[in-house]
Amino acid sequence: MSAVSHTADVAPRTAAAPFLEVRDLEAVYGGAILALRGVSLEVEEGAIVALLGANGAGKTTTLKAISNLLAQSRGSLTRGTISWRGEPTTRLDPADLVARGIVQVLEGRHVFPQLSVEENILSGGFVRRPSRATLRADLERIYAWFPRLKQKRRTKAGLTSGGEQQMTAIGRALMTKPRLVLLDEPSMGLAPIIVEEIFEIIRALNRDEGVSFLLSEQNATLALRYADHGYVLETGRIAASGTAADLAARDDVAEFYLGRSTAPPPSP
Amino acid sequence: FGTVAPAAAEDAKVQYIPLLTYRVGAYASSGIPIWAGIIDYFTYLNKAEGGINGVKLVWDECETEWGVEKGLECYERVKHGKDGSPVPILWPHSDPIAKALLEKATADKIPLLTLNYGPTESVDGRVFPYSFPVVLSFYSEASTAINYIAQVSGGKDKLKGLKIVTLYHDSPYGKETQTPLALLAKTYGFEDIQIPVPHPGNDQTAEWARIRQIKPDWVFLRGWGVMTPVAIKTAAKVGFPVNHIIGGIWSSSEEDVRPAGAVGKGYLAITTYPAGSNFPLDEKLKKYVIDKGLSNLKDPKSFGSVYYNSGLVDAIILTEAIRTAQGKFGNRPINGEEGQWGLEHLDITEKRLAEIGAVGLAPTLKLSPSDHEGGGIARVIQWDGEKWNTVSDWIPADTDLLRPVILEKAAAYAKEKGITPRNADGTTN
Amino acid sequence: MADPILKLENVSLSFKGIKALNALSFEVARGEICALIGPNGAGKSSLLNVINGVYRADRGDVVLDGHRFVRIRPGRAARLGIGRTFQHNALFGRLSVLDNVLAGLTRLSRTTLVEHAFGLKRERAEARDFRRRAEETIAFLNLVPYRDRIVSTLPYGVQKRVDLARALVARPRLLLLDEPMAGMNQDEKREMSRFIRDANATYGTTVVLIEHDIGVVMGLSHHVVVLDYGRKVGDGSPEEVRHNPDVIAAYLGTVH
Amino acid sequence: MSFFIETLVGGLLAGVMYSLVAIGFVLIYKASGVFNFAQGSLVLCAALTFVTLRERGIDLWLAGLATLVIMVALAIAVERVVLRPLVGQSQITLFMATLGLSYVIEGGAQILMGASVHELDLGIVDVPVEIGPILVSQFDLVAAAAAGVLVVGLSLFFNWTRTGIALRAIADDPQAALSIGIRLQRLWRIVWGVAGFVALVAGLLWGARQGVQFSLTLVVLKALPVLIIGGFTSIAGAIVGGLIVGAGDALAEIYLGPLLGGSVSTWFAYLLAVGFLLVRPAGLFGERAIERV
Amino acid sequence: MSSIETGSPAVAAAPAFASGSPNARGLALALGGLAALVLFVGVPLVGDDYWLNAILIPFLVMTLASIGLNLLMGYAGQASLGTGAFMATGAYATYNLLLRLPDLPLPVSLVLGGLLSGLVGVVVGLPSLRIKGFYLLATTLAAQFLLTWIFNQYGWFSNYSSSSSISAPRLEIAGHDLSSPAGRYLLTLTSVVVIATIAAKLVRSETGRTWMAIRDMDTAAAVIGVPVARGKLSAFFVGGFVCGIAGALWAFAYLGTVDAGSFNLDRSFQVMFIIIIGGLGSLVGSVIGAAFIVLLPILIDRVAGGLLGGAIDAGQLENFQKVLFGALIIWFLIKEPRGLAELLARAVRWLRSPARS
Ligand SMILES: Nc1ncnc2c1ncn2[C@@H]1O[C@H](COP(=O)(O)OP(=O)(O)OP(=O)(O)O)[C@@H](O)[C@H]1O
Ligand SMILES: Nc1ncnc2c1ncn2[C@@H]1O[C@H](COP(=O)(O)OP(=O)(O)OP(=O)(O)O)[C@@H](O)[C@H]1O
Ligand SMILES: [Mg+2]
Ligand SMILES: [Mg+2]
Repeated sequence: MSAVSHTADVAPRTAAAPFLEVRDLEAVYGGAILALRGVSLEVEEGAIVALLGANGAGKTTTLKAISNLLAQSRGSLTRGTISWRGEPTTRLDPADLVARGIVQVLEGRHVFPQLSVEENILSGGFVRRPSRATLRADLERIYAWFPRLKQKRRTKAGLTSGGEQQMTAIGRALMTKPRLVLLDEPSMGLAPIIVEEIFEIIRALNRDEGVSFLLSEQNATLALRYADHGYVLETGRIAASGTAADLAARDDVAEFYLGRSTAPPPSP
Repeated sequence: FGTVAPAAAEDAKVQYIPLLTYRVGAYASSGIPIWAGIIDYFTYLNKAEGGINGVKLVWDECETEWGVEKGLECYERVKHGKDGSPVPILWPHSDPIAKALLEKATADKIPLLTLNYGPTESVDGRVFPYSFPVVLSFYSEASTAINYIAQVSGGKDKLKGLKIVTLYHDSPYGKETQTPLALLAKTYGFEDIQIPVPHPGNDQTAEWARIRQIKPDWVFLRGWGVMTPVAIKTAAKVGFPVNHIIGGIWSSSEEDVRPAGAVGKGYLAITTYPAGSNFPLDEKLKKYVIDKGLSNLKDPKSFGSVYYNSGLVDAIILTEAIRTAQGKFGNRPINGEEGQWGLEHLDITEKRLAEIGAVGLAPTLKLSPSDHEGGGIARVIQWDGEKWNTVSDWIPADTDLLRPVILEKAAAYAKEKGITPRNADGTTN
Repeated sequence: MADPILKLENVSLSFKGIKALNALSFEVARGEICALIGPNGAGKSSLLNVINGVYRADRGDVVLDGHRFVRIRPGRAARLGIGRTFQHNALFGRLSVLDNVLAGLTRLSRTTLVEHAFGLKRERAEARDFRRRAEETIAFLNLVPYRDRIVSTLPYGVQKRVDLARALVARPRLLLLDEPMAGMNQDEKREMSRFIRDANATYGTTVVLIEHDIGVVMGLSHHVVVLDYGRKVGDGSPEEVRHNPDVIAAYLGTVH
Repeated sequence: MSFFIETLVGGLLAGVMYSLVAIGFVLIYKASGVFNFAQGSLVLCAALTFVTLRERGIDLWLAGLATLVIMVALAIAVERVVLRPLVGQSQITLFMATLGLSYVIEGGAQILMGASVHELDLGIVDVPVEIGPILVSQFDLVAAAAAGVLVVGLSLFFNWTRTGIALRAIADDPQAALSIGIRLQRLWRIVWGVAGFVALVAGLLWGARQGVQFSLTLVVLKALPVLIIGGFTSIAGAIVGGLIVGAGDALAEIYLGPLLGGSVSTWFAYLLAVGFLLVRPAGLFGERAIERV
Repeated sequence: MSSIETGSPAVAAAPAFASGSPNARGLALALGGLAALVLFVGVPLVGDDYWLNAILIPFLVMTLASIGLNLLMGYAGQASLGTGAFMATGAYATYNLLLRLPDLPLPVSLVLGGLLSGLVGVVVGLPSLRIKGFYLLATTLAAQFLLTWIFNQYGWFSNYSSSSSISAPRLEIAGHDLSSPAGRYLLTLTSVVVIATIAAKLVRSETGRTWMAIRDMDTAAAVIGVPVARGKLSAFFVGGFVCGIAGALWAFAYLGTVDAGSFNLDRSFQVMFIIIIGGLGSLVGSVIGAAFIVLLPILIDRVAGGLLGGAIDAGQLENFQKVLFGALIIWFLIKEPRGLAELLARAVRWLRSPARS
């Protein structure tokens, strides 16, 4: 695993405590639907980790479990632990997690529809209580990445196109200056050129600022090209894991994951 | 199922009196002193006189919030009495509840006692044997107000050409005075203008703007609850002289004027039970109830207030009716049918009032099967910013003029419902 | 084109002065699969919205099967046989998969409220018929295991398939698909492509689809239209479009 | 003519009194999309606390301050006990919870402070003044000024401060708001606290007008058409809506009342509201629901 | 206590409430039959006046009204605070039909009264074609206030009674007098059962699906060809119809005499609260919700009165009860935000699960 070394403003980490450690998660929705059946994974500091799997495999659920947003969809953890730099996080408020550096980009169009695109992006910066000038500068950086958004800055986000909303959501999350980004299907609904751009941004942030990423992505080829490490989920379990290069090369994974198998839906 | 089991406890030496109260909701502040007056009088009777002829009083409360649905539930709950002691007489303590219970109570033979409210036509006891709108029916209330105006204007002939606005709570209660006022206006030649105020009446800007446009000589205020103080305040705001507003019987308490503050000074109102705590009865109450810490009154300031005194009057009428019934049926708990007899033969004389210590507090009252009102007179009081002062003598209503209308209505009701009215002496043929 | 089922003539649409569609004209031939591609915010979804009446064009006409419209209401469009899926799921979230698909048949219903209330014979017959058709479509799209699940609890990809089922069940003549394969992996995209191709082949449904995966577009469509800033910047066979340098610069980035 | 103007002015000023109540609704609606059924109870609670303190002989300003502290404490409790366990639930569920809350607040306030009626004297003179040919209530002028200050302040707060933007974000999409670290709980405490403050202002002015008693909770009824006309999400709308409703009611009562027999003000404002909505389906200033497909 | 012979539509109705898989059908039918026997024969035999007059009849009528609103708001998603107005329309219409066309049998007058109320519903629903969500409340509120005002204001509707109230004419069906508590109970129960059965049928039909589609996403519904306008208006019609019948029963079977004030905004809110706490879009929820909102306060009152009566001040006791009731609402919502019906369903699932596995 090639964790790129860096010197950014990361708290000195104790040798033993891993960056993000997820152990044996079991999650249910509505008290009945078992969505995760013992998922364990790790993200090392400065790594890009891909989470792969078919529809309904449990990727979104895993990410929401980490960011403590499961309760919002009437889900809950029934087993397992999550720790972040050695500290258990399951009892923390989602806002605390963001303050500590974990942010999630939700799947789908989760923008604030009545706020303008610019207000949407700015709202991501509030946790840090930055000065007006810093906020402005950060905003400009997002606009530099997604020029389309600058054109749309005064439009209500709810009225913009699907892709514009997706960019807004990503930009808004990056405004929190995270240490670990949980990206749920970042490429969904984006034009190829923007997808490329997003992965370049991921790589740049990772390289220059040591930001770590855990991304759920359907475009496995692309994801494995940028990731260091990967996990393949199937019906709520880890079916395979390894370095990105290994996974990409493994025939059984390609067969199993990109091949003919359709995941049966979990029984309620 | 069964909730109350009327065991045949013939020798029960207690009389059960259910109280339908409203201690929560929009009108609670008016009700609280009333129950205090009633309960204090009951306590006094039990402690000082050993009940009524040795029959002690027991009571419990059922909350109605002044509303029909809850009132009905309470009625069904209490109507069979308690522990074998029947219900002699029931206070609905709410005009809509009284109207809703009219037929049911008749069927169940439980007399409804409504002091200064209730369905007016039931003054005719021949058609309505179980409803007793005693002392001052709404018709009499309207008439006494007009007669007071006549009095201060210098005679009934001076009513001619006056403009009198009636500002009323837009409810069946409020509408009751429309018919008598129309008739009185026709008779005396004043202009009768009716303006409703929608419930609850906490903003009357529009209504008073209209009054200001009309420039009436008098405003007859038939309020209830918060509507009264708001009317007084708004009148002051549009510059209408408060001493030309006459409040109806349910706009005549401290609770009605105090919230209006200083501008209420000079406001007039009709009453049958004056405020004051210097009646001989009050001495007795103090001795046996208040000073012993047994009073139901939370706020000692309300001792002697209009509503507290009305509770006393209510309790006096009810207990005297029971006493009357006991005179015929024996000194034991009375049931509804007997209570009805007691009410129809009630005669509270000046002498009896003196014994009770309530001369000047409660009116004399004589009822009969054909007259369930018995009074029809009232006095006018005026607020001086601190307390009420009586400013008129007892003023009678134009009973001769109004009674025929009431009888007509009662007859129509009898016809609609297929009731054969009783004879004037209460017998049926 | 000999017999276009859909023809747009100089269609323009703007929001607060921003042009979402700019004098756009093109044709879709009967029975073809036409792909609509273009950068984000190019106006693709807005175009579908104009075709089935969710938006009203400022200028220009839509010619549908020979009928010319300045303005068409969504309900009318549906009755004319236009089916539609949505970019972001617009399923009836609290209904089951089966009920969602059945709702797609509503426009074919001939029964009345009274018949529904009392369960009269005609209603029962219709309900049976609808049920059969819905089950068929559910089976066709491999949704059987999910049939009784409440759709809002389904994974995103499955919801997309339900959306397709809801649109397909009433056998539309023209099917408008807005990114039907977003959020799916290669395998699932292949499967979806097969469904679309089958529908096109079996029922002769004309398909207009928006898709960002250029691989899918190349494999599936007969005809590609490229939009940028509300204008048409390319129109032709997949091969032609793929090598169009403008398209590469504005949309594809590197060649895939 | 001067009578017409006088009626109009009287109506406008009366309308502002409703705005005061409506603002409380807007605040909470804007920040959580919830119609707060308990707003009337907050008004009662604030006024009752204030008079009770005053009757114990506490100085005017001190009593106001103490009441404010109590309202903020109440807000914190509401957030902790009611809102927090219901995070992420539908708005209709939260609406229902506010009904439960209204029972608790009303009952609780009356347990502690009794159900009798209290006079409230703010020391504002309530004698009409003549401005030219027309008569205007001084008290209403004061109320209007208070409402004006509130509206300007709160509008600025919502549109220009970070907290304001964050609050609007929560109403739009609570889950997304949580995901980017907006502190829902803290912000809810803030809005409910501010709503408590607005309730205090409304409670004082209404209480001075009609006495402090249970009926205060009923003033919210007239705030409904105000909200609808102005738009649930607009603070400025609450004022404009109030003016329209107040003037409409007064004029209808004068010119329509005699024809129809009075009490037209019970429904007139709502009919007016329907008329406005047919032209602008989200009220005059409300945010239109966004449905992009 | 007199009990009255009736046919037993309840047997047919029972499955409406006992939804379940086909293999549970037999059991459900048997249970339904038993329930019908208890409700139609047992209760009138043993129930005393208090239970019938003060508890069961109002509970049943409120159940009916909430079924009406649930169809409109829970299924079709059209929020309404006009329930009181629809109820008043039903009551006043039925009253005038009975008064002016005395030859019409009671059930016919009831249904006609309901139909009139349904038509009023359609008129009230017209703005829903343009106005959505909370703002739609404005039209229903306008109807609420305007209609009750009209009934109160114009004497014709109450046959010029002095207090604008209407009172029940003799209630009878085919010569059977229904004015005893048991008779009125049976009349109400039969109406509720019949209408609930129809409602259950309706919501599972094309109409019900149309309503729910409109509720969940009306733009998409329009695009796929769901008749949105017709669906909304039919929901207003059916909702108005059911509430209208509930209003007539409220007036004649329950109170005996009412004025428009009994159908005020509080009533509308009360019905709305019933369906929210019971469960939006659940007919069973309407029943449970009505029990909660109508019966729970009485229960609390009786229990608290029994335990503490006399011990503490009566006013305080009332306020404590209020607090307790409010707290219970909040507590149940926290336990199950989607309503008591969902809570019940969960409990049933939980009870079944060990048996099945
Ligand atoms: N709110 C919910 N209620 C009930 N079940 C849910 C809910 N959300 C997800 N599920 C179930 O949990 C399982 C895992 O879903 P999840 O969304 O995590 O999958 P995913 O891997 O992200 O799929 P996709 O690629 O389609 O987004 C699925 O079977 C799904 O049906
Ligand atoms: N209702 C609306 N109000 C205002 N602007 C709108 C509206 N609908 C679309 N737009 C604007 O029109 C432009 C085109 O939007 P559209 O959704 O059609 O794009 P698209 O091509 O589908 O993009 P994507 O691939 O990202 O979905 C966008 O910039 C969007 O902001
Ligand atoms: Mg997912
Ligand atoms: Mg799009």
